[in-house]
Amino acid sequence: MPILVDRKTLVLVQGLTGREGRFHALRNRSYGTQVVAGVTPGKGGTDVDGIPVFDTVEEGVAATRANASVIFVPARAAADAVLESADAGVGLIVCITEGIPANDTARVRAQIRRTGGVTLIGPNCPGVISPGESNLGIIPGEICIPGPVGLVSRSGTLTYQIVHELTAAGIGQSTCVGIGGDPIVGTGFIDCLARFEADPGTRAVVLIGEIGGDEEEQAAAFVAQGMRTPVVAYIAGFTAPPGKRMGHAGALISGSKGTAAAKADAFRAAGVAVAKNPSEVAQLVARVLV
Amino acid sequence: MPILVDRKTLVLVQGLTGREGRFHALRNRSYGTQVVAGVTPGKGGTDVDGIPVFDTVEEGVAATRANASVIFVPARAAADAVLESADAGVGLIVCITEGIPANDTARVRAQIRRTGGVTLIGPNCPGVISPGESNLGIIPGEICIPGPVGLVSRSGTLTYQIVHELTAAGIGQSTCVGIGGDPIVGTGFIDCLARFEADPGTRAVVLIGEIGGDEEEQAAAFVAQGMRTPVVAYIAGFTAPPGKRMGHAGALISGSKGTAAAKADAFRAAGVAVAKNPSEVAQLVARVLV
Amino acid sequence: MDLFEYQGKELFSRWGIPVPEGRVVSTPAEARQAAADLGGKVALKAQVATGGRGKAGGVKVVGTPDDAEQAATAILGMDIGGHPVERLLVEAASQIDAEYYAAVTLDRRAGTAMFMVSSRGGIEVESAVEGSMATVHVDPLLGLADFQVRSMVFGAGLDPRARPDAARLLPLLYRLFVEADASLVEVNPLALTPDGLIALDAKVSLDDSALFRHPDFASFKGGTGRPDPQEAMAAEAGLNFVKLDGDVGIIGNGAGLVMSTLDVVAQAGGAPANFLDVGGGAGAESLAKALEVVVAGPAVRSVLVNIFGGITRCDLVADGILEALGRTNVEVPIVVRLEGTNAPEGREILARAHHPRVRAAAGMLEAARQAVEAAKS
Amino acid sequence: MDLFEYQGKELFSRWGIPVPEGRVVSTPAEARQAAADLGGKVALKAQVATGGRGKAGGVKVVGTPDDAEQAATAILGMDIGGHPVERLLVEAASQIDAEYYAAVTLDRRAGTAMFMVSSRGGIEVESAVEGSMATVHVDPLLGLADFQVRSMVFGAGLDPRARPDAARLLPLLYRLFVEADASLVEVNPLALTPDGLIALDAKVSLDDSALFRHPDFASFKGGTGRPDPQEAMAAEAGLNFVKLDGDVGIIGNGAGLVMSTLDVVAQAGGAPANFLDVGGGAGAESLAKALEVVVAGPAVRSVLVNIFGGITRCDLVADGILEALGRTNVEVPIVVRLEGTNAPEGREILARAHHPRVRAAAGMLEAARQAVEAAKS
Repeated sequence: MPILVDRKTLVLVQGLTGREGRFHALRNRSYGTQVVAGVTPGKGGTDVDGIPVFDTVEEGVAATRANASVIFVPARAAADAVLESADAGVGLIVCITEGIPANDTARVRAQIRRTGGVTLIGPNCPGVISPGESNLGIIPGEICIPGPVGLVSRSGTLTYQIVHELTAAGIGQSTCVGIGGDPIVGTGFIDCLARFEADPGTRAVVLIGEIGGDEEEQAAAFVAQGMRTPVVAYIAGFTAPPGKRMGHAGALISGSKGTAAAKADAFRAAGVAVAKNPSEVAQLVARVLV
Repeated sequence: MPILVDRKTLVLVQGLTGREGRFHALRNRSYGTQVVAGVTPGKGGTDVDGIPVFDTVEEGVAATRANASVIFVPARAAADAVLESADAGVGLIVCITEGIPANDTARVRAQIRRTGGVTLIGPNCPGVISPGESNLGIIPGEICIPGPVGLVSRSGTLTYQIVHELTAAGIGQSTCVGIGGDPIVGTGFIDCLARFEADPGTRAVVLIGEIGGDEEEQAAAFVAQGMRTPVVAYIAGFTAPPGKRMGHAGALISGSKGTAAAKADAFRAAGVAVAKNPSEVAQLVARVLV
Repeated sequence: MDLFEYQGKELFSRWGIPVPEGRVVSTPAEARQAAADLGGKVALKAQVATGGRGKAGGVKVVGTPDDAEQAATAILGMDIGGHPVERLLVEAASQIDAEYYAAVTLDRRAGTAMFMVSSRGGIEVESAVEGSMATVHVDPLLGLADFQVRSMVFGAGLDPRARPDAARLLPLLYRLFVEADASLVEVNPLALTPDGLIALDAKVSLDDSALFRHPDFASFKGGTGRPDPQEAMAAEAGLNFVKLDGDVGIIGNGAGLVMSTLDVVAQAGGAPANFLDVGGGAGAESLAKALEVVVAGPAVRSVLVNIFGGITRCDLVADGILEALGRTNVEVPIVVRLEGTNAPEGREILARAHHPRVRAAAGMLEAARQAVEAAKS
Repeated sequence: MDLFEYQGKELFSRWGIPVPEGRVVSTPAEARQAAADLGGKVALKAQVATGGRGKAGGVKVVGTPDDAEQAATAILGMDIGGHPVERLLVEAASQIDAEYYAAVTLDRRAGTAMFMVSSRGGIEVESAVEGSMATVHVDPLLGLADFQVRSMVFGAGLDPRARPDAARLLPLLYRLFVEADASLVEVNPLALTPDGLIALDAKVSLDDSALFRHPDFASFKGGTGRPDPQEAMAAEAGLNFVKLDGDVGIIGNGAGLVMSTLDVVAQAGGAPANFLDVGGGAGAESLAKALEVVVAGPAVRSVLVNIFGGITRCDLVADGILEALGRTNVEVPIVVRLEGTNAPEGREILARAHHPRVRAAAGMLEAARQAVEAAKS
């Protein structure tokens, strides 16, 4: 059983008529995702390969009952796009857009928490895929197979690498969630761990962390507090120097805070197996699945 | 049984060292109210007739476990004072201050609704009294006697007039709530009606309205939707001309909206007895109490 | 505080909302000059703090400075709904392709600002209210979101040519509403012209409670040249005063009680001459001033003082009444009803004074009856 | 983007936060003149984008222009933590009665700004972190409330003389944080002087993602005179590049994958020469540029290209590698590992090219091993 998205999820794509939006929306649809609507202000009434386009999310939701949205609009409009979907009653919002100012994300997050009933994944994330069911975002569907392993990650291609190795080892995935690489994201590790814990179809969880912040340390504490589903962790950035931003806005060691070593130690202390490299993840997962 | 406040309510007074704050806080205490703390920034460590003064509400609550606050600070600082009490976990905030800009009240109201768990009475209100139990604000305690009638009003002295006549007729009050005369208030008629409806000690409710807005019409609709406790209404302002603000910031007939006649009609249509003048209120209440 | 159109447009300009070029004039000669300055074809609009000036003939569009002078002569001094026209706004006329409506107001029920846009502005707006009005409530903490602006622009069906301007201007109207602490910002019509959207009219009401943080708005007060002398007296004394057209002067403490007092006077067959609230905790001096303000009304034939003492002490009220009587020549009877804090003391003070104009009354209804009777005798 | 002290103070001034009068100089003669202009007694402070300048001797307080010149001679050109000192900030010295600490930063866990104030600033702040620090989280929708300012002022136990200034300045720091889209605004020390509170130091980091709405901040870039040539090349090509001190050049797509690649290279006994993320959907030209940037590192002895194709197509990556090799003289071996979208095609392209420098590898670990081995040989 997947979390967050499944074959019944009805998806609206914000920025459908843009280059990226169009490309990925059609890929997602080819995967089997029910992409029912697109939104581009001023292009209402047109369509993208049969997907109807609306001027506002409100109209799109009214016409198609979309209950999830994927956001591909440019960074300066993305925070507003999230608010628009939330206001229109969309329950799951996946914001792929990278480069949103942290202040904007902070405001959006505060607003969403205030109104409730909305899950925001991202921003600056690859999206969510429940293999064989639905794919929202840019994760390549062909590297995934359905199965019992949940995966949650702050990274993109590193996730693909690890999923690829799981699949190569014959280990399928229930759902893979890219929570995003920004300092502030809508949904964190713990929320995903809790969802996987509650999902009877998920028998193990892979958590992929990186330097910066203390989200991994918090996740380790959550696991230690009584999570029963086994967790395997991998942390990237042991070699990263302090004070340098490593690509992701959130991947930054500040002083002595946010190091990969500290995160790995926290997981080990919580009884979580920590893989030495991406390839080892599949081996450790195979072990806990036995 | 009273609503909102009773003899166990622990009261903190914001602006205790000011002229008004001191005067009314001491009057409230004389009435029997547990006035446990005052707050005036910069006067922490002093006291007002034995009531300890703190620099911040946070400190006052930590030291005294106050669970209600009464605000007497000047208009330009009052919105912040409400936020301060809400942030410090005070569950009931009675804001007496008049003349707070509507924008400020709107922001405060939005913030309070967002965090939840806080009841704001006012602003621009005379306060709340549960006769024989506790008095928070400026309603003269000596005109009240305990009894089975709840009272809710947008007005101050008009309320005293009507309470006076109820008392003179031997009809006591469970709680009298002045919700305030501003266009935006923290707690409206309906919320108070619902609390009185749920209170086994309240056998009838007096509602005192006035021109402006449609709060009375909404209250009438609420009564019509199945409120069982009998309600007697009185509306002031039949003689008020349109477009003129009658003292209260909220007492304004805009075009043909907000007239006393429309409000009285709405109550009559909801089966609520409407008193012709303040003196008739007590007579109508006596009738429904039989 | 309700602003005149020209004052509202001054704010519009300050907040970057385009308005026609214009001049405020108070004589036909100035109107001619203004028309000449503005290129001849102009609109002349009576500046009155009331609606319906169009129907009353207070708006004229003319083609030449001569015609402007003539039209100004006709409009200046006109009475529109009881308001004498003392000023005109002379504005360059615009070529109008479409008339829209936009307004931000306070929705008391929601406790937030409400923004309304319609593609049917001008005189059609009344019928549009029920139909084509696109409405959003603005969260006071989040502010007006871009998607809400789009929701109104698309929802109201504005001409696509108007969209970019609307997306820029609607947020400015909201900013004006919030930053100037307005209770109403209304533009009707918001005109689509070849140069884009422009606010042809402006209706702005300011929140009196917020004036303390807008000292620059003080200049908006007294926009008319001749304030009512009674209102000026009341304002100076800090009293809440509204002039009415009856003959029974009313003084009370607390807005609700005073409104109720007006009502019972009307029910007793009288006509209130005013609303006057001395406020909470009024002392002798406030009462004395209040009495002076009320008896300054030429139509006043009796006065009713209705006080329910809470913070207000009835003994001080009595002192104030006697003080006013001592320094002002009061010709009309004053019916005084005192209840609440120190009421017995107050009644005693008045009784001892044996003043020929002062009559005590027990209860509001009795007081109203006496005051009405006195006014009629 | 981390600003130099003098740039941070430029922002402080713009937002109304008081700073000492000062001049930025780059020669001892300028330092002498600045000291003379500022009244003789001045502080000279090395402008370097790193901490610890005080311990390193990069800050001097002198009493005369002569001494200023001499001190400037000593500090200019000094190396502080690998950063050469090219500029000094010369500031009028202040009489300091107390040193406080104030900072606004982003609390990732709370998802909001966090404001910290301590009455123990200056060098004492490290020990204060655990103790006397007053902290509030600022709701991004509500903003910094007055009561939160009071909570910090009273909570940190600032001198009563400092309270009025603190109540005025702390909100300005928060406004700067939000309005300039900072990720850090730190003042240490915030000094209490006879003239009130004044920011003696300024540490400001700006959110790179928000620079699009601050075109005026472009002048802050390139604050140092000599940027690293490799970093300049990468920046021009829009590549995410961080220079490290090893000899194995790294190219990958996606920040996490590149970090992981650095780690496996280190585990294999190598030392990465850089972090370089070509980003999502990189084409041949990006890859070619990336390769040129990496081989420009003088210490580089091998390069590892690790691509997991998603949006990125491995055939284009292969094309890009060959293109770079065609136009640049590459002396070091390049180990290429391609997986994901069009990986077979990409491998085929490289195999057919038979380029002497290019070696294919299967899997990340194997690729890392080969690259490390190549660097060592």
